[in-house]
Amino acid sequence: MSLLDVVGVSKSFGGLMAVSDVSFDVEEGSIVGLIGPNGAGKTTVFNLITGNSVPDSGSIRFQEQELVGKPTHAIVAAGIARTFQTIRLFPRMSVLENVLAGRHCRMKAGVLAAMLRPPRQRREEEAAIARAMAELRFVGLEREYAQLAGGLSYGNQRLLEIARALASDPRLIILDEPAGGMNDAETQALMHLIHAIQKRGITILLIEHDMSLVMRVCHKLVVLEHGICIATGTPAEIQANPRVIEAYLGAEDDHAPY
Amino acid sequence: MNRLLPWGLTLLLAISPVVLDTYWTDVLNNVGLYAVLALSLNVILGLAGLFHMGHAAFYAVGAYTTAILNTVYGIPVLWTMPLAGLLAGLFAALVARPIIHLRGDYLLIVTIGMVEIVRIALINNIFGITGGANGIFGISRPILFEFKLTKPIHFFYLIWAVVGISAVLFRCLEHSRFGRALRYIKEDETAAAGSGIDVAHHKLLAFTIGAVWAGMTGTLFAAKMTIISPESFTFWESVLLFTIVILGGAGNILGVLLGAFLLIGLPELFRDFAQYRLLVFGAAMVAMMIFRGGGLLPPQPPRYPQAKVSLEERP
Amino acid sequence: MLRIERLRVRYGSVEALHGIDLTVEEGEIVTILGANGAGKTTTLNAICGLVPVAEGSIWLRDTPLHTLPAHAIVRQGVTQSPEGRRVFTTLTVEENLSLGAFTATDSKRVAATQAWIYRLFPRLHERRHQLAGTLSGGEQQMLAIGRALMAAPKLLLLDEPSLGLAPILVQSIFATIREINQSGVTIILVEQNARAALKLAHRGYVLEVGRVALADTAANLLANPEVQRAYLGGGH
Amino acid sequence: KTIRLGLMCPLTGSWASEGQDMKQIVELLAKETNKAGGLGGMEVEIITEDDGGDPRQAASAANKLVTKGVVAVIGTYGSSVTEATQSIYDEAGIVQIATGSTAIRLTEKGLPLFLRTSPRDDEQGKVAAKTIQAKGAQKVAILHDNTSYAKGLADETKALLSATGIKVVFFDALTPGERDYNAILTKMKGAGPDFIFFTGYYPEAGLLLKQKKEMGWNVPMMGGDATNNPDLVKIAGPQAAAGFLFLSPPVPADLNTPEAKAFLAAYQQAYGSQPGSVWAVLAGDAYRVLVEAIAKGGSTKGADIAAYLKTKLTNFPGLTGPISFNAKGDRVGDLYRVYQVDATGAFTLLP
Amino acid sequence: MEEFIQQLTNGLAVGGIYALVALGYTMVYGVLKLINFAHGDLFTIGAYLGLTVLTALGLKEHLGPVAGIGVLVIFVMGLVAIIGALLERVAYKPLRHAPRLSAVVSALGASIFFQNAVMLVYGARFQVYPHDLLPKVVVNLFGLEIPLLRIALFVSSLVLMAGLYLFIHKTKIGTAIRAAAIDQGAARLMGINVDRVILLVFCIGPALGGAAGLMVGLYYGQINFTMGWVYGLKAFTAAILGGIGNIPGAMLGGLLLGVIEALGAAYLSIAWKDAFAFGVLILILIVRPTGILGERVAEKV
Ligand SMILES: Nc1ncnc2c1ncn2[C@@H]1O[C@H](COP(=O)(O)OP(=O)(O)OP(=O)(O)O)[C@@H](O)[C@H]1O
Ligand SMILES: Nc1ncnc2c1ncn2[C@@H]1O[C@H](COP(=O)(O)OP(=O)(O)OP(=O)(O)O)[C@@H](O)[C@H]1O
Ligand SMILES: [Mg+2]
Ligand SMILES: [Mg+2]
Repeated sequence: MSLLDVVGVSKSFGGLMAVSDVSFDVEEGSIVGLIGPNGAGKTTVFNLITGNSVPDSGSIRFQEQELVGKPTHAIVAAGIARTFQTIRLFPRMSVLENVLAGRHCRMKAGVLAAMLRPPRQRREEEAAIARAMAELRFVGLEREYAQLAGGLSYGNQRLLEIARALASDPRLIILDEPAGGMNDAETQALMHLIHAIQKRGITILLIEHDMSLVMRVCHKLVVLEHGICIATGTPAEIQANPRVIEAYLGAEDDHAPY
Repeated sequence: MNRLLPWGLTLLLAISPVVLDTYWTDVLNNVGLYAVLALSLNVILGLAGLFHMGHAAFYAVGAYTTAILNTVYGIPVLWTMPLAGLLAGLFAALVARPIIHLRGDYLLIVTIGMVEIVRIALINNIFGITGGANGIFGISRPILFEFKLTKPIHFFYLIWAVVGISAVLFRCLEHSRFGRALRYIKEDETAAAGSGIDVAHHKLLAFTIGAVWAGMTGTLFAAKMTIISPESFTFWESVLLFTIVILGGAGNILGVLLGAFLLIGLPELFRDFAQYRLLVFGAAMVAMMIFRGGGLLPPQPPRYPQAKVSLEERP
Repeated sequence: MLRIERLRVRYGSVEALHGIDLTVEEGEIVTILGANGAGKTTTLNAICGLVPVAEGSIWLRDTPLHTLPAHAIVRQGVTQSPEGRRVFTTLTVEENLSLGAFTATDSKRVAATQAWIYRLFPRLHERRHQLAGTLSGGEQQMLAIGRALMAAPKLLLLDEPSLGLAPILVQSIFATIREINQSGVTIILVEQNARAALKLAHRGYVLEVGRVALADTAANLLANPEVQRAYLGGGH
Repeated sequence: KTIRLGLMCPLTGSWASEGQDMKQIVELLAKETNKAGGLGGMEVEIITEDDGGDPRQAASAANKLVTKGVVAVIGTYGSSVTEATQSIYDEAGIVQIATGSTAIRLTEKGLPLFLRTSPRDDEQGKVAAKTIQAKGAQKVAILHDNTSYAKGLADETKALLSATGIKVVFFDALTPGERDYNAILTKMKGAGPDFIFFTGYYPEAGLLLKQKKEMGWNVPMMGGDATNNPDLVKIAGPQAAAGFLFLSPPVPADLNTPEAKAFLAAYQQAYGSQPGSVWAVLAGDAYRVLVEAIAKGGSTKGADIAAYLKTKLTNFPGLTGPISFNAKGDRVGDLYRVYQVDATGAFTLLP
Repeated sequence: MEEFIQQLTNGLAVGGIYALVALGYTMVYGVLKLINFAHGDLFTIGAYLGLTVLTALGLKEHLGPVAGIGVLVIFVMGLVAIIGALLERVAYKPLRHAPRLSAVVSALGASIFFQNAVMLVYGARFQVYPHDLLPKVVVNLFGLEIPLLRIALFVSSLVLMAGLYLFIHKTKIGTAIRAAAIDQGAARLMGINVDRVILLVFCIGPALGGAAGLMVGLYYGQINFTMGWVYGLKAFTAAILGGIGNIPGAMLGGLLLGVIEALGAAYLSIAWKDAFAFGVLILILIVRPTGILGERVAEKV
């Protein structure tokens, strides 16, 4: 059964068709990659899924539930968490608090509880912090928990975004260029992390231009060009697809031996 | 040492009306009223970062609720307090709903518009119950446990008790799921929504809570003054509150209290400058801002003593 | 051409660079490698005057750059394609490019440069009236590089120019950098794609937490086992 | 030993010029008293507090005066400002003599220690209605500015006029502090009045006159006592102001009692100008009756001073005419006159 | 109908002034994202300086009305520009890296300071421009009597707006100003001297405000030290209505606000006029959250 079904979605900006009639699905438990040249509409597809923008037509279903028209926070609550292409942390808040932001939608305490602090609220708060620390440990940022997020290096900021997304108990996590700005060694570590996330039973959808990563972790790839889905298949199939090579991969020999 | 300081200051404050004359007690009462108002505005402006320059409107709704209930229906002043808060909160929720998505300066002008509309409505004796420009007079003195509060010293303890309770409650609020949500929104709305926070809902809640508190402060004000008129709820009043919060340190409760002391209390010291008083006041505002651009006591990142780093290394 | 001596930079009370020495000869491509947070960006920003120099000096031939404000450094022929792109989001692509040539006086040459950039990145030409903030990540990266080229710099600083670009473009970007260099522009290149960078560069520096750990020719660095392990991904 | 008298007046804010005149007048008079040997051998000291024209600031100022141990307070300008201080002085047992506070209700509360040298709105309303009738107006436009004073006068006059059969064809409020009242004048013109009564203050009255003239609309206009200020003519220009009627207690220049003449000469000598309005002079009168009451009554106790003023003081020769107070603390006697601006811009008293 | 058109011209006249003040507001906002609450007071200062210069130099006597006014305008704009530049250096520059609202509080402080400084220098009383300064010609336009002065006022606002628009959008320095507004660091990387750009903006904005104050003095005659507060608030409203930071928006917002007020006064209630204007503003913003001409850049994530 597929977890996410994207069916014929389109989105245009002014006269520009950024995404046009794109359909694909994501199987529960799999790792799916969305690739394509710059400006192909990948980030736009992500934004449509997470409610950051609304498709002109088409339907997006998550666990049989229609997502189109729902606000972003409701989509997160439904079980989809994301990271951003340009890092969107809360730079002047601590690392721990950044992760607690992801935990927010699974907590219940309201205003009155916040003011009067009944035991229930305190227990909930403690559990949330423990969970956030666990997520930090999971991505390897536990020791930095009290630092300001803005002072982290670029790569660590990306990891923190992932921890924040994980804290919301997602069924599906979507990552927009998680390896951007990471060197090869760091990318390797990221790869392990992605596998570990999958082991937790979380489905992953990712955009990435680093082919060494994509080809190794993804079960399935979806290729966009000019907003149109030009190919879907396993990494091996895609790598051999002449159209994808021409539009996206290029012919450099560096890419051959994945 | 640092632990003792707040207690020492509280003690000092507690005995001050006994030592001070009525005039200075009254000044402290004004400081207290502004402090509660500023604390409530701080939820909206300091925590959620919403540019709100119309807080006097909520204050007015509360004060007029009390005044009308007391003078027309004879309900004892302090009993009207919950209703004053409730009505102000309701008003805020209704007014804020359609405008809550406005950003920054657009929200600022809308809140200014709101406080002006309220003032104009009060002056024009809306529904025939606000007394127009005259306002409402003859509000009775509050009675607390059969004791009638009349003198500034009586009000001092009432007002500052409210300040204390408010400060504690708001402090708890700040360090909670709700307070954090507001701070996420202040930092980056898109990221907050992307993390699963219902931005509009929380902004609306912030407005409502701030308004409830401002409304209840309105009751205290009406009780203290015994007459209220639209002049007390102008745009300028809102500007003053806004300044207290920002200058004190938006998001820091101690800073906001300090701001109230400085902006309400200090000018009283300048009274002898007479005509130069406001000139000095304006220059001092600029100077203090330049001196500490982030406010006198900028908010401190909250600590989480519950967080524990596990000692075992990651596998 | 460029000489950096004992450069120290502080952010507030935290020191990010603890005394860097670095030289770049006329016509060279020099690459700076280093892990996240090593201080690569900080070094480039110090050269451009975007962060204040706490101690040490930066000389462009005989001009002390560390005493000049950022806008005056540009007039000395130093431009940067910065980390995070920093395009002017609410201006059009074309306006962004024209700002790149803010200091230029020869309008004919500016027009020629612009035409060249449009040939280099046809996508930018397609989108020349679009607001830069609505470009995709990779498109913005192209714009940032193009904008830095508009001033016809003598010294070009590139901070992770391949970030977010599609593989096919990454190849052409590196080819372009070589081309620009061959036209006489000196280049400092910061790249996460260390292998490609070292293949392109003449010399390289490796930064480790604010210090120069290694300085050598690119070929030697490429062969250095320590560099291979730390920056080139042992898997290859 | 000194006797402290408080003066509460607006030294800042919109009414600062009134307050500054009040201060100058009272200080001048106190200096004269002290030169003449003081009050029962004691020197008079004036303690001035700024109320900023704002009720809350006034409440603070009142508390401050109370703590400084004044035996009586003069002031202030503006009914709502005065009202915010009434109970403070009353609870402290201090006599307050208001000077520019005409709202009826101030003396209807029955506060024993409160008096005023200014007249009440209802008196002015009566004179206004009478004058409008005498001018033969049939359709009247009434414009106020939504301050409690102007609104009160407008309401009062409207009620009195409707009893006489004169139609009020227009009744609305402008926003004070603006510059352009053309929209209002255009609307008013559409209602077709043959007489305009504006109950607000002189800055707006001046602009209304000027812009009315520029529209080429020649309808007679009358103002209430808040338009009594020489600046009116400066703002409107003598041509536009010519023919404007206003109600007022006598203006300083028309004060022809010997006391007033001597006072005005002294004021001119001390400050090189004349007081801007009669309201400030009423503060002088408040000072003088206080001194009289303390000197003759021989007590500085609030109750004694008030009792003396209400029962013993009759036809005291004030700067603005004879002064007596009734039991409520209101000044007795018909104070209002009708003035007209002549072609040169001077205020002439109509018989 | 005639009354309607009359009210429309009334509204446009008032709106023209709002627009002029709003232009300066928007200009400063566009670059620093600063709501310069002191702008209204620079407007007041313009009006007072105009009067001082006029009487002190006897411009009208020596140069005749038209040339005299011309010199006066330049004089006043220059003086207010200097004050604006000083204001920027003292009150805003040190706060450039502080939170945005800090500068707003500094601006409020500056506003209080200026207002009281004017009061101390010139006194609390109203001051009045000479009455016979400008010829009171009335032109008959399509059967409507309109004072020439109103038309002149209106036209000069339009000309100023057009000039500013061209300056900001069509010149190199204008593009630099817009760039500095978006990202000062990146602007420096282009070789733009950001400090100087900001200073320039703080000369132009206040100069426009000063010119507006002068025009109000010349046109309405009566000035006082609190006048800037009212006009400043109205102009801010106008700028937001049109879309703040947008020059044609400021013009449109100003004119619209003037017309809304006039029509509100005419057909609803004068006493409720301002409430009506704010109500319309709020409604417009609910429909168009960034004002009528405000840019709607969908924030890309
Ligand atoms: N708000 C917008 N207004 C106008 N055009 C837009 C907007 N958002 C995106 N676009 C355009 O739509 C196209 C798709 O953009 P998108 O960000 O989805 O690309 P992408 O596939 O993520 O590219 P990259 O790999 O470079 O990040 C781009 O050409 C971009 O310029
Ligand atoms: N604005 C800042 N405030 C505080 N610290 C900073 C700031 N910018 C950078 N740093 C710190 O300075 C150090 C060097 O950072 P820099 O950005 O120069 O690294 P880098 O080598 O470019 O890393 P990356 O590969 O992640 O871009 C890091 O420890 C970083 O946390
Ligand atoms: Mg993208
Ligand atoms: Mg970097």
